[in-house]
This record gives sequence, structure tokens and C-alpha cells, in this order.
Amino acid sequence: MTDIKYESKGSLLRPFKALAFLGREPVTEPMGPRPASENYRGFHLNDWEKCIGCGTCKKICDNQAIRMVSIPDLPADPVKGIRAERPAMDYGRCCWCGLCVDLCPTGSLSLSREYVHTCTEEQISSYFILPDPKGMHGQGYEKGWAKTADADLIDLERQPMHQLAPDERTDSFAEVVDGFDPQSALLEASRCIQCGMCHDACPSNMDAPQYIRAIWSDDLEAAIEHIYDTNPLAHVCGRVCTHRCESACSIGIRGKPLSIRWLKRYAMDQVGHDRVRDIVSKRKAPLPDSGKIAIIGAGPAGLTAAYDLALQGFQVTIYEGLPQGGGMTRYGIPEYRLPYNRLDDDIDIITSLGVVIHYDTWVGRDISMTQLEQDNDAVIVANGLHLGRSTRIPGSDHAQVYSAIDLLRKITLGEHFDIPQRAVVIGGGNVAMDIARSLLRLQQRTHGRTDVTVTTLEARDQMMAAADEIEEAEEEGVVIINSRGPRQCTVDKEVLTGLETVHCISVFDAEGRFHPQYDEDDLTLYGADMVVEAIGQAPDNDFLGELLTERLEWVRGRLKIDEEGRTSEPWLWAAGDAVEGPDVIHAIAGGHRVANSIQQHLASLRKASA
Amino acid sequence: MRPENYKSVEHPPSHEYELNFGPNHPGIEGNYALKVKLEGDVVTEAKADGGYLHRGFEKLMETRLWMQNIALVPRICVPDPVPMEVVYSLGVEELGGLEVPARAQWLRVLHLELSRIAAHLFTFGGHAATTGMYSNMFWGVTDRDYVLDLFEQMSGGRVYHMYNVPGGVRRDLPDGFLARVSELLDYLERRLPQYDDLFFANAVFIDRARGTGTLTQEQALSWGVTGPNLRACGLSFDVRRDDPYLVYDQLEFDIPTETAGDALARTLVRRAELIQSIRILRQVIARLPGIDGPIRCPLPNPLAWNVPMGEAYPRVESSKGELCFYLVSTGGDRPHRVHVRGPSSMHAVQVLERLSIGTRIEDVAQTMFSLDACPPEVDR
Amino acid sequence: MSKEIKAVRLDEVLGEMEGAVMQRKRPGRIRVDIEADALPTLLQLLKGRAGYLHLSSISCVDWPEDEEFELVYHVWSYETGVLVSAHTRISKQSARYISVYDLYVPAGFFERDIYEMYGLYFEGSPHMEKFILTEWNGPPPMLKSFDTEEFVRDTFDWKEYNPDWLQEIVAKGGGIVE
Amino acid sequence: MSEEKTFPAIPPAVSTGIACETKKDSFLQRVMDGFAEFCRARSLFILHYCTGCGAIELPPAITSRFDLERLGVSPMVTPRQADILLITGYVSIKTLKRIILTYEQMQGPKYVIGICSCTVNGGMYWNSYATAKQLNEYLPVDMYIAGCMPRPEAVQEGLKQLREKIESGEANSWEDYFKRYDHYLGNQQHLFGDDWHTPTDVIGEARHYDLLGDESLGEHTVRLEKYLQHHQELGLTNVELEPENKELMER
Amino acid sequence: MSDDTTPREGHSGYERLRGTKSIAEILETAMSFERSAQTFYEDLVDRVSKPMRALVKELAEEEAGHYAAFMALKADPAVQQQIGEQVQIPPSDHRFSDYIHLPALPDKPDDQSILQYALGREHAAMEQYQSLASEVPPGPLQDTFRFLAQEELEHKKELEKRYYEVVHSGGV
Repeated sequence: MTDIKYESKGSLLRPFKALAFLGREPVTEPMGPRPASENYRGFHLNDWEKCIGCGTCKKICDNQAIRMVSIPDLPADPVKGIRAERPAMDYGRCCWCGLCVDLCPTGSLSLSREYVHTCTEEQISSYFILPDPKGMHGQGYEKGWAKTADADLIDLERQPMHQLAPDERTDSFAEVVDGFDPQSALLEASRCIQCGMCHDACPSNMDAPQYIRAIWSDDLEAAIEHIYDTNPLAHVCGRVCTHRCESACSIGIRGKPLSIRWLKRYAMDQVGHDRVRDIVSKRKAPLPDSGKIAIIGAGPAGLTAAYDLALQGFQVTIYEGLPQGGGMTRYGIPEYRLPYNRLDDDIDIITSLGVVIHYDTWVGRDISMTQLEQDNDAVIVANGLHLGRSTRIPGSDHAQVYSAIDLLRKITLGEHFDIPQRAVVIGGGNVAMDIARSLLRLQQRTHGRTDVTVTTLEARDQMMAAADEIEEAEEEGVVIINSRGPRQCTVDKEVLTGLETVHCISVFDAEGRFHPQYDEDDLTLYGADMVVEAIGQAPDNDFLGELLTERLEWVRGRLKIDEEGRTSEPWLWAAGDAVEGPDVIHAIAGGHRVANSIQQHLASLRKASA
Repeated sequence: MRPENYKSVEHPPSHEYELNFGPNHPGIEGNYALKVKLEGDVVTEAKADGGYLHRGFEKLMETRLWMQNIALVPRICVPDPVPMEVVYSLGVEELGGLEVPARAQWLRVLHLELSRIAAHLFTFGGHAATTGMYSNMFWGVTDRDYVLDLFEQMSGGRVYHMYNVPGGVRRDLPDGFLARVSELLDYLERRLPQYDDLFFANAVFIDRARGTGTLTQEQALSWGVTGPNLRACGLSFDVRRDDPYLVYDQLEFDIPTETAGDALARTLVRRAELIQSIRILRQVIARLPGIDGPIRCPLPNPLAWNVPMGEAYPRVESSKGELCFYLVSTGGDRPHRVHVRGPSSMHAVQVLERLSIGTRIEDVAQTMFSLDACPPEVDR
Repeated sequence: MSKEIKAVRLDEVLGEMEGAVMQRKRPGRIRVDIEADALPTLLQLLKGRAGYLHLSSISCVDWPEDEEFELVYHVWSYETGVLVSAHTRISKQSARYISVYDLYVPAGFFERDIYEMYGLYFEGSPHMEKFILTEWNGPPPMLKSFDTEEFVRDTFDWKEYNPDWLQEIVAKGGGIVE
Repeated sequence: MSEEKTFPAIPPAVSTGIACETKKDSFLQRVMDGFAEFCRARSLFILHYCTGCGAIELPPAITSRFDLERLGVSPMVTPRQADILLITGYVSIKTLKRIILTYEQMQGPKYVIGICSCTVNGGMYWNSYATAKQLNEYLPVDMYIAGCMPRPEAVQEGLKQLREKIESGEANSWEDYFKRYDHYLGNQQHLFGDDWHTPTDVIGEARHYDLLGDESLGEHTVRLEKYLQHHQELGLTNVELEPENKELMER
Repeated sequence: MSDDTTPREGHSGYERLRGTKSIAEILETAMSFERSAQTFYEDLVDRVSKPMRALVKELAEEEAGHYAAFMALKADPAVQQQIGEQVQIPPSDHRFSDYIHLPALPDKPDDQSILQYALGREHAAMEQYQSLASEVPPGPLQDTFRFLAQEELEHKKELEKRYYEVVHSGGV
């Protein structure tokens, strides 16, 4: 290209050169819409199969153009994190920035290559659409702007969690997981898209988005406030919760779900115990004495109910048979997962609200149910599942065959037993992992070497234990043998020699029902001087006494309760593992439920009498 | 400017009148107005009247998340939206200490220079129309449209691309994109001589533009003129070279200047800049394939993004001049303050008001287009 | 560029200004914090002695907790390629300050803008009247105390769409989730 | 065109004095009307007023590449000669006043097209204090074109639709402005204040076109009349007050 | 408790017993099997504590239903014609018979032992009815055995599921 000499501006005729264009083909495009580019940002498409109704698109929309519509026909499953909702777009607001697509956790939302929509005043409702895969006018335009790896704004990776190396942790009961440092906690918390699927999935409906947001805003005391709205066992849940929230987390669909549990733990660890106690104490309204409540069992359910009721001005007394509180979280969960001092902190907060706990007090032995009924306005049974189930295979009555629950309790209580040189554990759940890893630590400490084998009926992918538990157990040296059904505990001259197992072809039938099939020819013997059965737990309901047992209604061996947690006796409520099966967060939810029910019941009684 | 043979006549008082030049006037650029006092057809007083396009951007940006604002910023200047995206992103990156990957920086330069070409072509079209040369307006608009086609392939949008985000860009280029850019540059190079015939070297245009809206160097400096308008007064200043951002310091390009300071000089500077932009783009096309890597640094979740406390005053050279944002963060998820300093804040208001005085009414439009004033940028 | 202006080192100018706190933010960016009454003098020195000819902009920031406005004067030296941002704070009580229009012509636009948007009056500024907000009767909109969303909610209604698909869903018991 | 300030006196209302006869629906009339609509649909002038950012797609639309002249559409610089008022996106309150003034100056039949999201429900400036949110609260709108902003092809489609609508005689929303003037005026007053008025005597025109309907007059037109009356008393203007309004005011 | 009560499938390791019985005999055995079970569970109801009682009652009702099915079958004229025919004795017969005579349960049975016992019974009965269904000629008799085998299988699965829930308590 040349520069023009503007001193000589050229002939007046020069512009007429443009007349040469007269004969050329015009640049004019044919009438009608041209095909748009491959990543064009046109009208929305939404794959309803992929969409989970999380509403993240609604949150990122800077124009509030997206509204969630609940659609009754659609399947909804809070446990899996699926809502029967789909986004609807207001094209009177949309600016086609595509942030909704880039932030969609599932990748269901995209923009099509369709861009023409006109309507009259009467048809203006056509500006509000419920996108589906067919497009705005059902014309099946191709996808334009859709999710790509480089445009994805969802952080699919977790912040790494530092924990003790396997060889550092096997000789002691020191806590394995370090917990987040402030930086990684902030980063982890900031992955949250606040969809609230975790809230829906949590049995106790913990508002995780709120405390995660508080952590991310570096306002940890606000996080504590939010946590204590729904969970007084924050240290416990911050460490050993079965985190249904994480299974429902919508980031988990394409990536790793948020470490919600560790974030809770981080908030609790960072804010000192005294400060937490101050924060919680402010929640206690100066209420008049509302009544007297007795609770049997200082486990998660009992403690939660006590917390709720104490905040409402009730005089709460807990009767606990064991020397310390926490129930299964203390006597079932090893210290390396939940340090006792953290549990003590949680209990201290509850007792600081005025809750009295009588330890070493067995109801039925030291105080009768009749007494409790007489002295209190309401009684809550939260006795838990403290009896271990046995396979009852031949040889299982040998003295060296233990129940995992009993053994874990012995470890916590510091009771003596002979540490086996070689141990075999039957069971594939978290309790099996707990006892295996505890025995391994004791072996390392006593014998300087470890030999623990876990046999499970289930195949690896069916195992009930949490994936990280399995992984950590194996790191530490626990040998896990899958698909083995226990056949007998071999005893030679009164001495336990091992466990004979048979190959389990399949555990469940096609309909997912328990229907184990064995290959009787495939027998293997695992040598051991101790066999531990960790297959299940049962409640000990003898304390109720025969009379009360007869009066109460039962269902499938458990106390029958209604959805509020009431038993068939008007003064008696039940909660926790004993009625709902073993799970700490369910127990906490049950504690809230009965506390709430009791309050309402007593309030209506007072109203009636007044 | 009055023609040489113009003889001043004593006008009766009725020859003095006020005129609302705009907002609904074909000669005005955008939705903007000048209230002019005329003596005959010579402007004796001019007062800009803005706010017709006021949307309260600065307020709205305080209500939206850092990431959401990427949808808002390009709309501040409609004909040249890309520098807005980039300057905002640069500011957030400075606040957040984000490292923009090399490839993203080159992609941004590609995007910026394409936008500059589009904006200049559009201005040529507009300027031609104000001097009655509609053929050239048709050409300018159509050729700009070919650039918009490239934007559409690159970012999925013709006019508002929302392509730059803090930390990088949103997408990598589609296949074969650079070849298409190259084709377009070839086309534009072929086209420019035709523009010369019709417009730049047109005696009518030169006569009308020469001496219209003349700025002296001192005036330009003192009135805060920047960009091509400043360079048309012989002052070689360009943010790209003198306060470099992105990878402009790795690129070879000249800063064209003219000395006359009038509408013609400004237009010629733009024409020369078009050539420089083509030169920059050729370098980008040559370099870009060799620069691999991510196009965006890892970003926090946009819904939970607290940008660290601080302030930033990023600057870029838009097609119209110096464009700056003043960003203040208090460490929250939204900006505490965003001040948009567009070049047109000066050009379309105080400079235009001053330059209009003494010109004939029919040249006011030309003056405005030659200053490349962008009303939405003034009104925000 | 006018070569007569000698590039006096910025440090010298700042050294003469008592109470001015300088902070180098990055190459080519300097922040100066200064008392309000000394700021015009600083700008005068910057322009007259250090060659800071170009007032890039004046930004105003509302700090509601402090009951103060922060004014930031961004001035640029074409010769040294340095941008100085001079920060000062003005009490909201007085909401008045001195114009620097006689020093920098561009200040006229920015001061009017700040007057409109924040209600901060600049004495001696030539255009202390409305420009953008001529049809606006509310409070200065950029004040943090003005909630634009609340204003919009009180003033405007939203479109009520009622498409067929929505009617069907509502009939089944669904509908828009608020 | 700042109406309050630069118009110290209200110009007199349009009073044609011609009584409009009721249209006879004769065969010839129908043929002639049909022909008129056919022609009208093929010669549409868009008012050259860039109200908002969507206007940036109009130069491409009217120039060579998308050439709207193929549809008989061309820009027009004056409201009096224009048929279509194309509202290109958001309307700031300041612009809205000008839009209404302009609209009232346009001759019927006239058509309003709202393009972009902003004209429908506020668009991306939904929470801005400075923009109006729903255009049809202030003016009757014939056609909307979705997009932010709509591409020239979409504008093309919208104009095609409008053309069909005109040809089939359905594009009558301009009559609605007269028939429901009180409604539109009410919304305008809500936004601009009770002293809002334009130089056009809309009621007079409505009567002229025989489009005065039940909702043409109401509390808002009364408010307008009161305001004008006040000005008249001050000798600022000379307006013949509407007899209907007088009745309404007495009530 | 004998090892046989453990639920298992497959026939390897078992000696196939050969022999024949008349249909009348088979029906008698089956009816006494169901009858004995019914009485057994009915007696058990009072021996177990309340939490287990519902389970035992359910089991008793189940068996009573089967018994009623045989009563109806016997009254069927079509069966009356075949009743004297000899058919092969199924190999599972001995286990089947065991359950008629040997109610092996501890004195104070808990839910686990009741379930284990019931599972063993269901399994033996299912095998027995399956075999018989393949031996007898087509007709109402075969249909009934098929039906009963299916019933027992379904019931067994139901019990297995419950066993899993109760004993493995959700698998911790």
C-alpha cells in the first residue's frame, strides 16, 4: 500500500472510478437468515436428561433473565441431587453472554445457532421460553456456544487435602487428616456454586451453601452460626459425617464434589473452642423453664435433642451408661478419625447450655424407666446400636472371635485384650475398616509388624465402606479380600487357627436384592489368631423392661415411631441409630425431629391446660 | 470554515437563532445532541447535551459480580467494544494478580486490532456520509461487516463479543481462523486504493475536510485530546507504545501522525492506522501458531470470586483514544467502584463544543465524525 | 511535543509537598496520597515542573462508612511515561472542593460528572449544572446510599409472560420457583 | 427539544374543524383500502433515530450487504415523513421523552418496532435507574425482534413480518394510542411527572381520526388538561379544553 | 443349629437319592410340612419377645396360606384322578423332611436365628417343589407345585433382604 500525496488531491473525476463496480456481482446476501457460526450465541437449548435443576444458570445470569420452573412430571431425587426444575429464559432480559452455559455444572445448557425471533405485542409471551433440545421454534438448530474445556468456569478439581503419610500414622492413633489451611479452604469454598443440592440431600438439612459462603468470605464466625443452626455436633460431622451432601453436590457430576465435610471442620478448627462456645451461648434465649426432659444415651441423637431443648429452656438430663459421652462416635469411631478432645469440645458446648449428663448410669439398672416417666415431661430413647451381630458360623463362639463393636469399645475404654499377631476381619463396611485399622495400629505398636486381613462378601465396587476409608486402610497395609463368604472359624485343639471362606459369586440378584450365590468349591483359609466380625449391629432394648416392651409397638424389631419420632407411648420419643439404623447425620436429624415434636407437644399441652 | 470569497454581511437579529442539533438528526453520531447558536449558518455557541444513552453503567457494575460485568462492559462503546472488555479484564487482573497466559495475550491483540479496523472502517463510512458521499458509507459499513463475520466465528457474537474475561479469553480460535483473517487483510489491502479513489483522494472530501475543526497542538494537549485526534496534531503518542500492555512491546508498528490537526488530518491518521493494524495482525498471524498453552488462567468460581482489595487504573488505546477504567475493590465479590474514562468524554463534549464554534452548521456533523466521538461512551 | 518543559524529577516535586505519601505501584504507576488542601498545589507542580500535562481523569469514590468521598486525579507525563494517581479525601459533610479547571481543561467534564453523580460541588468549575441527568430528580445516583434496584422496583413493573407451556405446568401443580 | 424549558407557551391544539364521516364499507372502498395497504407495505420509511445500541446493526441492514431496500424499507430523517419508529434497544428516560414527542409527530398509520431485549422487559439494564423497562407501556408496539442485539437478518425478518401484518390490515396499533391514550399518558406521567405534556394535541387528533374511544380520556388526561388550564390562566397558552374532560373534571 | 440352615444353592456334594412315591404320599408330606411349620411358628409367637412377634406371625400366616393351597388342590377332581400315580422322589426330599421333624431353634431365639431358620425352610421347600413340579405330569398338580416353588422363592428373597437389613444393619 502506498501513501497518498494529499497535496495533489486528484482529479474531480477520480471518484468515478467507482463506476467500475456497476458491472460486478453485488455483495448483497440473499434474503433470509444466514447460517450462524459454529459457536454462535443464539437462543438456548437445554438437555433435560442432563439438567438437574440446580439453578446455577439463574444465579450467574446478570440480568435475572433466568427463572427456575418446577415441573411436577419430572423425577426428583434429593439424595442424588436432582430437582424437578428446569430453567426458563426471558428474552426480554437475556444478553446472550453465555455465562449460564459456561457455568452450567452438568453441561446441559447450550446456545443454538438460531437467532431469529419476531413477534407482535399479543404474542409477547413467546419471549419467555423453556429451552429444550429442540430449540426455540422446534426447528432443531445445531448447537452453537456449548460447554468446552477451555470455556468451562466450573472448577472440577478439589483442593488437595494433606494427611499423614501411611508410615507416619500406623504406629499411633494420631489424626490422619490434617484439615485445610486457610488458603486451600478459601479456594475450596469458592468452588461452591450455591445450588443447595447438599442442603436438600442432608438428612439434617444443613445449609452448607451458607456456611461455605461465609468461609469463602473469610467470616468464620458467621460460618459457625450457620453450622449451629442445624448441627450441634460440628466437630463430629466435620470429621466423620457420611457426607450425603457431597454425593449430591452438582459439581460432582462432571468433577470432584466440594469437600463440604472438611470445610465444616476447617471452620470449627479455626474458630477456637471458647469462641464457639460464646457464639452458641448467645443462641440460648432467656426463656422460662419449659419442662423436664430425660434422654437415654449421650450419642449424636441424644445430644442433638438435648441441645435443641436446652436452647428452648428445657431442663435436660441425659443418662449415659458408658463413662463418657458421644455414643458410637466415641466408642465406635477410632481416635485417628475423630480425636476425643474434639468430641469433648462438642459435648462441652452442649453441657455449657445447662444440659446435665449422668455418666455410668444404665437405665434399667441404675434408674428405671418408670422413674424417668414420672420425673419428666418427656423421655427420649436414643440408646443406639451397641450390640455386634455375629455371622453364627461354626466356631464363631470361640473366645478369640470378637465383635468389632465390642473391640472398638474396649480400645476406647483402654481395656486389655491380647493383640493378635494375625487378625481377620469379616465385613466390608466402615466399622470393618475402623477395627482393621485400629488393630493394625495396635499390632504395629505391640509387635512392630502388622497383619490384618479384611474379607468382604461384596465385590470391591459394592463395598459399603467409604472409598477414602478403603484407600487409606490399604495404604496402611490392611489386606482387603473381596467376594469371600465366611464359612467357619477353624479351631484346632481349642485354639483359633483362622477363617475359612467360600467364594461369593454375587451378592445381589438382578433386582438388587440380597441373594448371595456361592461357589462351594472355592474354599480359602485365612490363618489368624483373632477373627473380628464386623457385619452389623443390634440395639439392646432390655432396659425398657418387659412391661414397657409389651406396651410399645414395634416394627421389624425396632421401636415403632411416627414421622415425628413418637413411639406408641405418649411420653416417649425415640431417635438415633436404634430406630433409624446407623448414621451419624441421620441421628442428628432424628434428634432435631424429636426435640421439635416434644416442644410442640408440650406447648399444646400447656395451651390446653391454660 | 468560510470559503475564501465569503463576505460577512450584517445580519439582522433574526439571523441569530438556536438550533437543537440532535438527538434525532441524521448528522449526529448516535443519540446525542448539540445545542448550537447560529448566526446565519455559522455556529457562535455550542453546548453538548448528553445523557440520551445514559444507562448508569458505573452504578450497574457495582451491583454485579466481577465476572458478570464482562457482559456489561462491551456495551459502553457500541462501535468499538473490544477495548472495553480488555481494559476491564486488565484491571481485574491487576487487582487479582492474575497471570494472563501468553496465548491469551496474543489473542487479545488479534481481537483488539480487528476491532480497531472495524471501528475505523465504520468511522470512514460515517464521515463520508456527513460529507454526502454515501457510496463510501456503503463500502465502509459492508467491509466492517466482514470483520464482524470474523468476530462471529471467534466469539459467537457479531457486535458484542464478551470474549475477553479477566484472566484470558473465553475460547480458542476456530479451525482455519487465522487463514480467514489473512484473507480479509489481503482484501482490505486491495480495497484501500479503491477507498482512496472514492474518498480519501476525493477533491470534494479534501476540500471540505481541510481546515475543518482544526486543533492546534497546544489546544489538543490542553483539552485532553488523545488517540488519532492527538496524533493528527503532530503529537506521537499511543498507549500501545508509550504505556504498553499485553504484548504490544513485542510487535513492530509505527505511530502515524499528521500535522494539520484538522478533520482531514484526523481521517488520514486513521487511514494510516488501518495499515498499521493490518501490519500488526500479520505479525500476530505469524506468531500465534507458535504460542501454545492455555487461553485463560485458572479462575475462581465466578459466583464466589472476591477480588483482593486494591485499585487499578488500566489503560488501553481504543480506536478513539485513551481508554481507562479506574477500578476499586474492597475485597468483595463486586467492584466497589468502576470509573469509565472514555476518550469521547473529551472529544464529544468539550473539544466538540469548542471546535464547532466558527464552523458552518453543515460541518458540525463532519467535525463530530472526524473526532470519532462515541456518545454511548460519554453517557455510560 | 513541547520540549521546553524540563522533566523535573517527580521525587523533587513530591519532596516539596509536605504530607504527600508516595507509593510506587508498578512501573509507570505512582500513587500519591495527599491532604485535600494541598492537592491543587501538587497538581500545579506536577504540571508546571514535572511535565504532567495530561489529566487523564478524575475519579470519585464514595466511602459511605467513612462519610467521605475519595477523589483521584490521574495525571500523565508524556515525557517520562508515568501516571501519577493523586488521592485525596473530601468530607461528605461539606461536599465541596476546588476546581482544577484553570489548570486542566478536561477537569471541566469530570468535575461536572462528579457533581451530577455524587453531588460533590467544585467551586470555580465552569459547568456546575446537569449534563447527563437533566431529567433526573432523584438523589445523585452514584452514591452508595442510592439503591438502583429498589428504585427500579418502586418505579417500574415487569412483563408478565403467560405462555401456554407455563399454563400447562401450572395446571399440573408446578410453576415458577421464586 | 427540551419541552418544558424551551417551550414557554403551549402551542394551540390542532383543530381541523372537519367532522370526520363514518367510513362506509363499500366494495370500492374495500378494494381501494386493500390497494392502499399493498402499496403502503412496500414503501416503508424508518425514522433515522438511533435510540440505543441496537442501532449499530442498522447501517449494515440498510446498506449493500443486507439491503433492506429490497423490502422497500429505507431510512428517513424526519418524523413527519417516516412510517416506522424503530426503537433500537434500551430507552433512557431522557430519550423516551423524545421518542414520545417524535412518535406523536409521525403521521398515522405509523408503526413501532421494538428490537433487542431491552424494549420488552428491561434487558440487561433491568436494574438501571436510567432506562424505561417496557416500551409498550408508553407507546403501542407492533412488532418485537429478539436479540441483544438482533442481527440484520433478524431485523429483515421482523420487517417482513410487519409488512405482512400491514398488508393484512392488522397493523393498527397506532390507533390504540388514540383509543387508549389515557393509559399511555398515565404511564408517561408516572415516569415523567404530572406536568408531562407534549406539543401535540393527541385528543384533538384522536377526534379527527374518529378514534376517540372509551379509554381515550380518563384521570390522566384530566390531569393534563388541568395543567394546561393552569397555564392558560397564566396566559401562557391558549387551548380549547375538551368538553368530555370538563365533565370528567367536574365529577 | 445345623449347617444346613445356612442358605445355599447348588447340588454338588449331595448324593442323588433315587426312589419313587405316590402323588398322594407327596401331597401328604407337603401338607404336613406346611402344617408343622404353621404350628411351629404359632407356638413360637408366645416364646419370643414383642419386637420379634410380628415377624413370626407373618411367617405363620405364610405357611397357613400354603396349607390352604394344598387343601384346595386335594379337593380338585383332576388331581384325584392322578393321585395314585408314582413319581420320582426329588433329591431334596430328605432336607425337606428334616424340616418337618426338626425345628432347630434355640430356646430364646432372636431375630437373626428366626430369620436363619426361616430361610433354611424356604430354601428346602423351594427346591422340593421345583423338583416335584418337574416330575409330575402337566395339570393342576404341576401348576400348584410351580406356583408354590415360586412363592417360596419370592418369600425367601424377601427374607434374605430382611436378613441383610437386620443383621448387616445397613452395612457399616
